[in-house]
Amino acid sequence: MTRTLRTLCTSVAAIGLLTIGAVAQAQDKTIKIGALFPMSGPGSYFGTQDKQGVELALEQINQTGVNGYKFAVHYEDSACSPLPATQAAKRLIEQFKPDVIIGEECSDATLAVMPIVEQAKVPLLNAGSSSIKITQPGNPWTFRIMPNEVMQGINLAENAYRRMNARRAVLLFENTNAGIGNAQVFKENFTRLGGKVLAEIGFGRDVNDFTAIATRVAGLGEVDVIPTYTLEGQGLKITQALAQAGVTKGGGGNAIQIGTIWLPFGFEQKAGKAALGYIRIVQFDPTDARPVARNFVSAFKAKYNTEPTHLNAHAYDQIMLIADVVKRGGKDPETIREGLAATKNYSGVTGSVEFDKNNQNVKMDTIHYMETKPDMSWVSLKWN
Amino acid sequence: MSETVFAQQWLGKATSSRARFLGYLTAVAVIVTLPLVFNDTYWRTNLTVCAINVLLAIGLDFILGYAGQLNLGHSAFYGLGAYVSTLLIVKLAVPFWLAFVAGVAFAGLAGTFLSLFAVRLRGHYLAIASLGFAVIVHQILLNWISLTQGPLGIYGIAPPPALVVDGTVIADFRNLTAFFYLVAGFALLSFLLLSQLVRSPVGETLTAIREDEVSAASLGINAAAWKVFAFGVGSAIAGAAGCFYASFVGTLVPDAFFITEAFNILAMVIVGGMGTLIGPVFGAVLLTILPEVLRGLGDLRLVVYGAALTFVVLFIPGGMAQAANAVGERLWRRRSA
Amino acid sequence: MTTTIVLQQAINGIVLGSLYVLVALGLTLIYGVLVQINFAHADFVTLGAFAAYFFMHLVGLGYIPSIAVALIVGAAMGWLINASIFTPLRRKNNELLPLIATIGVSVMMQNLMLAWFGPIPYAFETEFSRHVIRFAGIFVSWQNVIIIVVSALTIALLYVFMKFTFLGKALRAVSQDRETAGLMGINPNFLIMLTFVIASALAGMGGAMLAPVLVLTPFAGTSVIVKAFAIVIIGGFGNVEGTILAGLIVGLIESYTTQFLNPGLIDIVVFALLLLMLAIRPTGLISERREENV
Amino acid sequence: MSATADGAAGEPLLRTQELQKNFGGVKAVSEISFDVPMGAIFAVIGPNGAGKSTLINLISGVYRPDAGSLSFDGVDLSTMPAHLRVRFGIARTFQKIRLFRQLTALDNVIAGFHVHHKIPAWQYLVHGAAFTADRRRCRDQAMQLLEFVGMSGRAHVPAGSLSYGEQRMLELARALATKPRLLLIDEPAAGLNAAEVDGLLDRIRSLRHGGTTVILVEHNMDLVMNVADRIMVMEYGRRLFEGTPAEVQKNPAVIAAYLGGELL
Amino acid sequence: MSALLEIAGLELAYGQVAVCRNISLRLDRGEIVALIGANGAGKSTTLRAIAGLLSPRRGTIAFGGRDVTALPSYERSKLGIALVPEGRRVFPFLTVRENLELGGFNSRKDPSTLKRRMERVFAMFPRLSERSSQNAGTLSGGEQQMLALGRAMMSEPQLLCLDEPSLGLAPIIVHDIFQTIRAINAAGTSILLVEQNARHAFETAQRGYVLQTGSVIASGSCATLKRDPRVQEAYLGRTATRR
Repeated sequence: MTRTLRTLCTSVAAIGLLTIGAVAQAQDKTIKIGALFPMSGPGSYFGTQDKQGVELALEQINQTGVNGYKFAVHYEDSACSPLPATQAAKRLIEQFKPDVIIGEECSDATLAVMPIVEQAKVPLLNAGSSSIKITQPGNPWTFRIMPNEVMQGINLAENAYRRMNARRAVLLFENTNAGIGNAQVFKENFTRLGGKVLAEIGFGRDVNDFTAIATRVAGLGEVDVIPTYTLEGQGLKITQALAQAGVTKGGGGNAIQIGTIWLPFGFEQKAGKAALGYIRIVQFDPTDARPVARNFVSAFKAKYNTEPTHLNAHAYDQIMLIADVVKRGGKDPETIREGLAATKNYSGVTGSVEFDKNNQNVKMDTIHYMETKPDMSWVSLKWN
Repeated sequence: MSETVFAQQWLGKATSSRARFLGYLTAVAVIVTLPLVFNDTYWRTNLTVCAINVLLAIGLDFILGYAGQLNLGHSAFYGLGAYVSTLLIVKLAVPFWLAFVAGVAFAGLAGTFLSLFAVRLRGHYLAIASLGFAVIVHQILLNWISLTQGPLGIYGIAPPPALVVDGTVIADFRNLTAFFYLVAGFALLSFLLLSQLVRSPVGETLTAIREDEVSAASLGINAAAWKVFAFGVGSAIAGAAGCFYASFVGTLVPDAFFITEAFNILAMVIVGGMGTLIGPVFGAVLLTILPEVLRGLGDLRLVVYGAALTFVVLFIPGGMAQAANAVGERLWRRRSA
Repeated sequence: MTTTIVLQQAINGIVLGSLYVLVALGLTLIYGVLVQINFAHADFVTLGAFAAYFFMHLVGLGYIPSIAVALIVGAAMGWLINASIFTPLRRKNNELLPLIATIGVSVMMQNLMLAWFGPIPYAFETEFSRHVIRFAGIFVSWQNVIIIVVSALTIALLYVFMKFTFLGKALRAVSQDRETAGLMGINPNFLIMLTFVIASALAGMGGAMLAPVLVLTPFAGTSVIVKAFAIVIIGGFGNVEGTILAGLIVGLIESYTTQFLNPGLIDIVVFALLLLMLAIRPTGLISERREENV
Repeated sequence: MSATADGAAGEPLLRTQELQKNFGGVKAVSEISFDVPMGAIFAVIGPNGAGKSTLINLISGVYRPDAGSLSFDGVDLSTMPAHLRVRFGIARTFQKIRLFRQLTALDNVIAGFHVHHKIPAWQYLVHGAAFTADRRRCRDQAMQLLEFVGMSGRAHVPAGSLSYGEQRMLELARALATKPRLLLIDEPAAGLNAAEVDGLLDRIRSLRHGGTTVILVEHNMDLVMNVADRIMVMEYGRRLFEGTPAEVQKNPAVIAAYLGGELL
Repeated sequence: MSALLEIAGLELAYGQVAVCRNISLRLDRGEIVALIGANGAGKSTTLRAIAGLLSPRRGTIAFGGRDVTALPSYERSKLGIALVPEGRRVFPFLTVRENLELGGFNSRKDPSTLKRRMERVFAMFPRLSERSSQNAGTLSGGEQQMLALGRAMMSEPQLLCLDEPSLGLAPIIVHDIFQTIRAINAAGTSILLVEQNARHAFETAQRGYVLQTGSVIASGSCATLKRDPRVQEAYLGRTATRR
């Protein structure tokens, strides 16, 4: 029985190795990119969109290749959770032997994967996790092109206090690593400046009806800003509920929702009138006039027949940055790591990239502020 | 139910003590050779995950298959073991093995507590009560941020300290193989002890309770006490699995112990064949490896997993133990014919 | 001010509660007749929500007809799962096997829906979502009015069906004593099937009603089902009146916990109540108890 | 032959006083008082539904009395849980057979030794010499008990597959494994054929010779009249009459109520 | 008279445990036939098989000349077999009226017939009429027995099977019940009666079958059976004569 099982496992493993090996050896000079995306469960919200961006980028760079290199991507489902992410990362490293890895979205998963890539000496390029721990202390093999929670939080708090003259805030956040982390940074900085946080309302991802929360916010009296940290789905419900309760501008109130880069472009259209006045940081602005952004938007629309989101854009940028590193001489994990670290003023769809000593992108042009107008269009606030 | 009976008879009774000894010898041999056969870190990781899941499955089987208590909240004890040991190590710098003992004890006590509370409940009421307990534990881990870090998680949890005798390192648990030997060895030991226990009068007592509590009471069996005992033992084993999980993955977030995890463990027990100890071992291995093997199927992997689970329940309700039994019986018949 | 808030939260709680009732009623009916738990019930809710969404968007007949469509889709799924899982397993007379099988079905359905519908939340807007009635500081959206009205109507219809029709009485008879019901000329298998169809139709319809409230993804039903289990237990397994009462109570707990404590604590409060119930009245709010015959 | 005379002199083994048990307003047992002397065979008869089985359930501890008291060998049983009563020496069989259907006949009997294992707890985990000896002892004694009820040939058959008569005998053997001082037997002859009833009768007699006190609930008059020292007749939960077999057979009220008047 | 019910060579078992080995019996239209025997002899099991609650291992059951062995209980009910099961088995959380209505489930599409039948049952048992809106579980034992009987009569069966209608009831009520049974029979319903109370059984039935450990050991008119020593033996055990 046991022997049969072992044989079975071995043969299954062998088949797995063969298939992956076949893909890997199809081309001689290939940069192998491993992608750790959540593709099952609720986290597949990220994975599906990430994959679109990656596919578009691959299509573009593989037309000509870079320095004679083609690019191959192998996806593993890391499920937005530490253990599955660890398993996926190890499988990726063992069997696909990537030159560089991109992903995860969820901070827990990214943090769990970091020691593994460090041990395997494969660079990890992250664009979706905001936890400060990823780059502080971080490790030499992990890079992040997205502004972390502290960068966003400080910036948001200062702008809320100084430019919006907000003094009273209510924090709404999902009870996740990212939700709590972002809310805490905002709170610290906002109160440091002299603002007051009237309530911190955290909720699980399984909360559906936000009328009760909106009612509670409405009962708190005058509120100036409502920093909101949720994903698209719950975000829509919150915005509508706050408007219904007459709290926010969209519902005839005075409060303004503000937030970080979590929400996709098109959120306002989905939310409708309720989103009026919403001010948020976006990393990807589809109205961006730079050619790189223009090309991306049109290519994306052509391929998928839909507007790209920031997730699409981030994934696209990750691949394109790797291509840029390869162009600058990267050809294996070590040289790609060095290349990434040496990146100066790389201009991507979501802004420019330059890493500090902790491998955190420090370019502040990745933080744009947008305000939602009555016709649901965006206006850029140029607050940086 | 009758399918499980046959499985129990064939697997439980037909084995002489010599055959059992050979079985354990084989098990040791298999455990020793497995990491040598699978010599990449990915498969070695899976092996360790298998061993952790084996612990969870045999613990649940002891509660469910032997004492007949429908426990849908096994993930709670798993999580408590993980968090208690880790918090002791991280916050109070308690040595690993002491924290391990504390984690196991705490999980066991939690199981005892739940069982004491739920001892009057039967069948689906117990099922939902334990499910409710698991929801509450998960939510506490999630919301008591000042203690558990909640969803922020605990990172960089160290593996158990290396085993050093006279200044020589015998086993360094940063090494995957050593870690696998540790967990698999512990699982084997737990299996051995449980198997001794169920082959002692305790086994008959628990079976008697599972079959008919009134009748058991008429023989002087204190059903409530034994059910609490079984629950305590099963949840303590889950606590041990939790301690290993934390030090193995190095990262601890409450969502790892969401109630779906309890369903997974339950599925391992059922697919393996509940009421036999060996069945859930194979059930755990199969259901740990299956999703990994199915990775090639991409998006459809969990569809196939769900279908496989349904299929097993519909067509092999006694699980792998029943299937093995059927095959064994056929072979035996052929030989004797 | 405070009274307004308390009142407003009561309304919020009742809206949510009536949705929970729709989902939990199905579980209770199935439990009453079959003494079985259907874990895939949650996914019928999700499927109903998607059915309503696609009917609205592809056929364009508006929200109300889409509720009916969701109901039919739910009913069909109920029939299917009864025929494929519960009927074959009934002979095995085991309380665990169908439960595990439905976990398998649930995993399968969720991931099939994920493959078809994708993970990105659908914005389910109805013609009633954005119209809000305001009165003396209280606000209710038309959508919520519809939820309350349709839920109340459904519950009333179900009550009439159970209380005044032959089939409904037969159904209650089957849940109390399947064998004796057979002696009356009632085909228990037909009624078990009917129970499943009704329960799942309620789930499907619940889905259509929940869709504008839920974050509509293939995993939407899961967020409701755990609470539905709690409601079924608090109300007393198989007890329809108890389930309705418990559903409303849980809805109110949710809104008042949000108001006065923290939404993160909702599940703790609900399940603490559940455990408390089990400790003091293991048979639920409205008790039906029989002595064991030795 | 009759042990009544000797037993009556000393303290009774079981004494019940004004026992009462209601089920939803129905008095299943009401104001029942009787003494069972040491070494006696005490039969309870009465029509179906008279409350006999409820009485057995009260004595064995499945039910708690709503009023009244019962004491065993001077110990008050009223609030003692069923499993503890076994340790004091009360065992029983069930009217509706309740065996562990999935266990073999032998294992059913071995389960009956629950209160008689005397091995250090650690030996449950590490099976040492004491454990092996205990196992062997239980096995041997269980086989003896199976032999006593005439089932030594069926030791390895799952209880659920035994015939009706065999199941009744197995329940008896299992109850005897607890080494009772007082054995409660609930309708042991139901479903048995004449030969089996004869065998049962012999076994009950030899139990008494072994010093076991027996309370027997039975319809089979042949059995009852032949083994019982005293008979209590119940009807509607109450005691109708108590006396020796001869007195019972002569009592017109008993004949009218139970035996159906003109038939005998 | 023609045979309404004819059973041949019935073998019945619960799981692997055989309860009835070889039961053959016959009941003519208009008759009351009693099945007697000690507890555990297989009387109730035989009734359950006739009503279709237990499928036989072997043997046939014919009703009104038609083989019904393979029919489920609800189909047999439609043919005119009704069983008042042991322990009454009323639906405890349905009202008395609802219980009765369900008894007439087969005629549910004919409200006027149901109404007529219900009035007849209420006339038979006025107590039920007084308690018609009460839950059946709250009735006393005697009232539940009346309800069970009335419920069975709601289908106006050709054959009424009664399983120990006197169980646990006070003498006065037992008397009433048996009077009603005789009245029902006089109105044309054939009755198969399992009864432990020998006097009532023999007073009520015309013929009887005596069962012992799952086999018929004697049969004949009640008058002859009463005097048959085998009957006393099977029913009550060999009486004290042997002492």
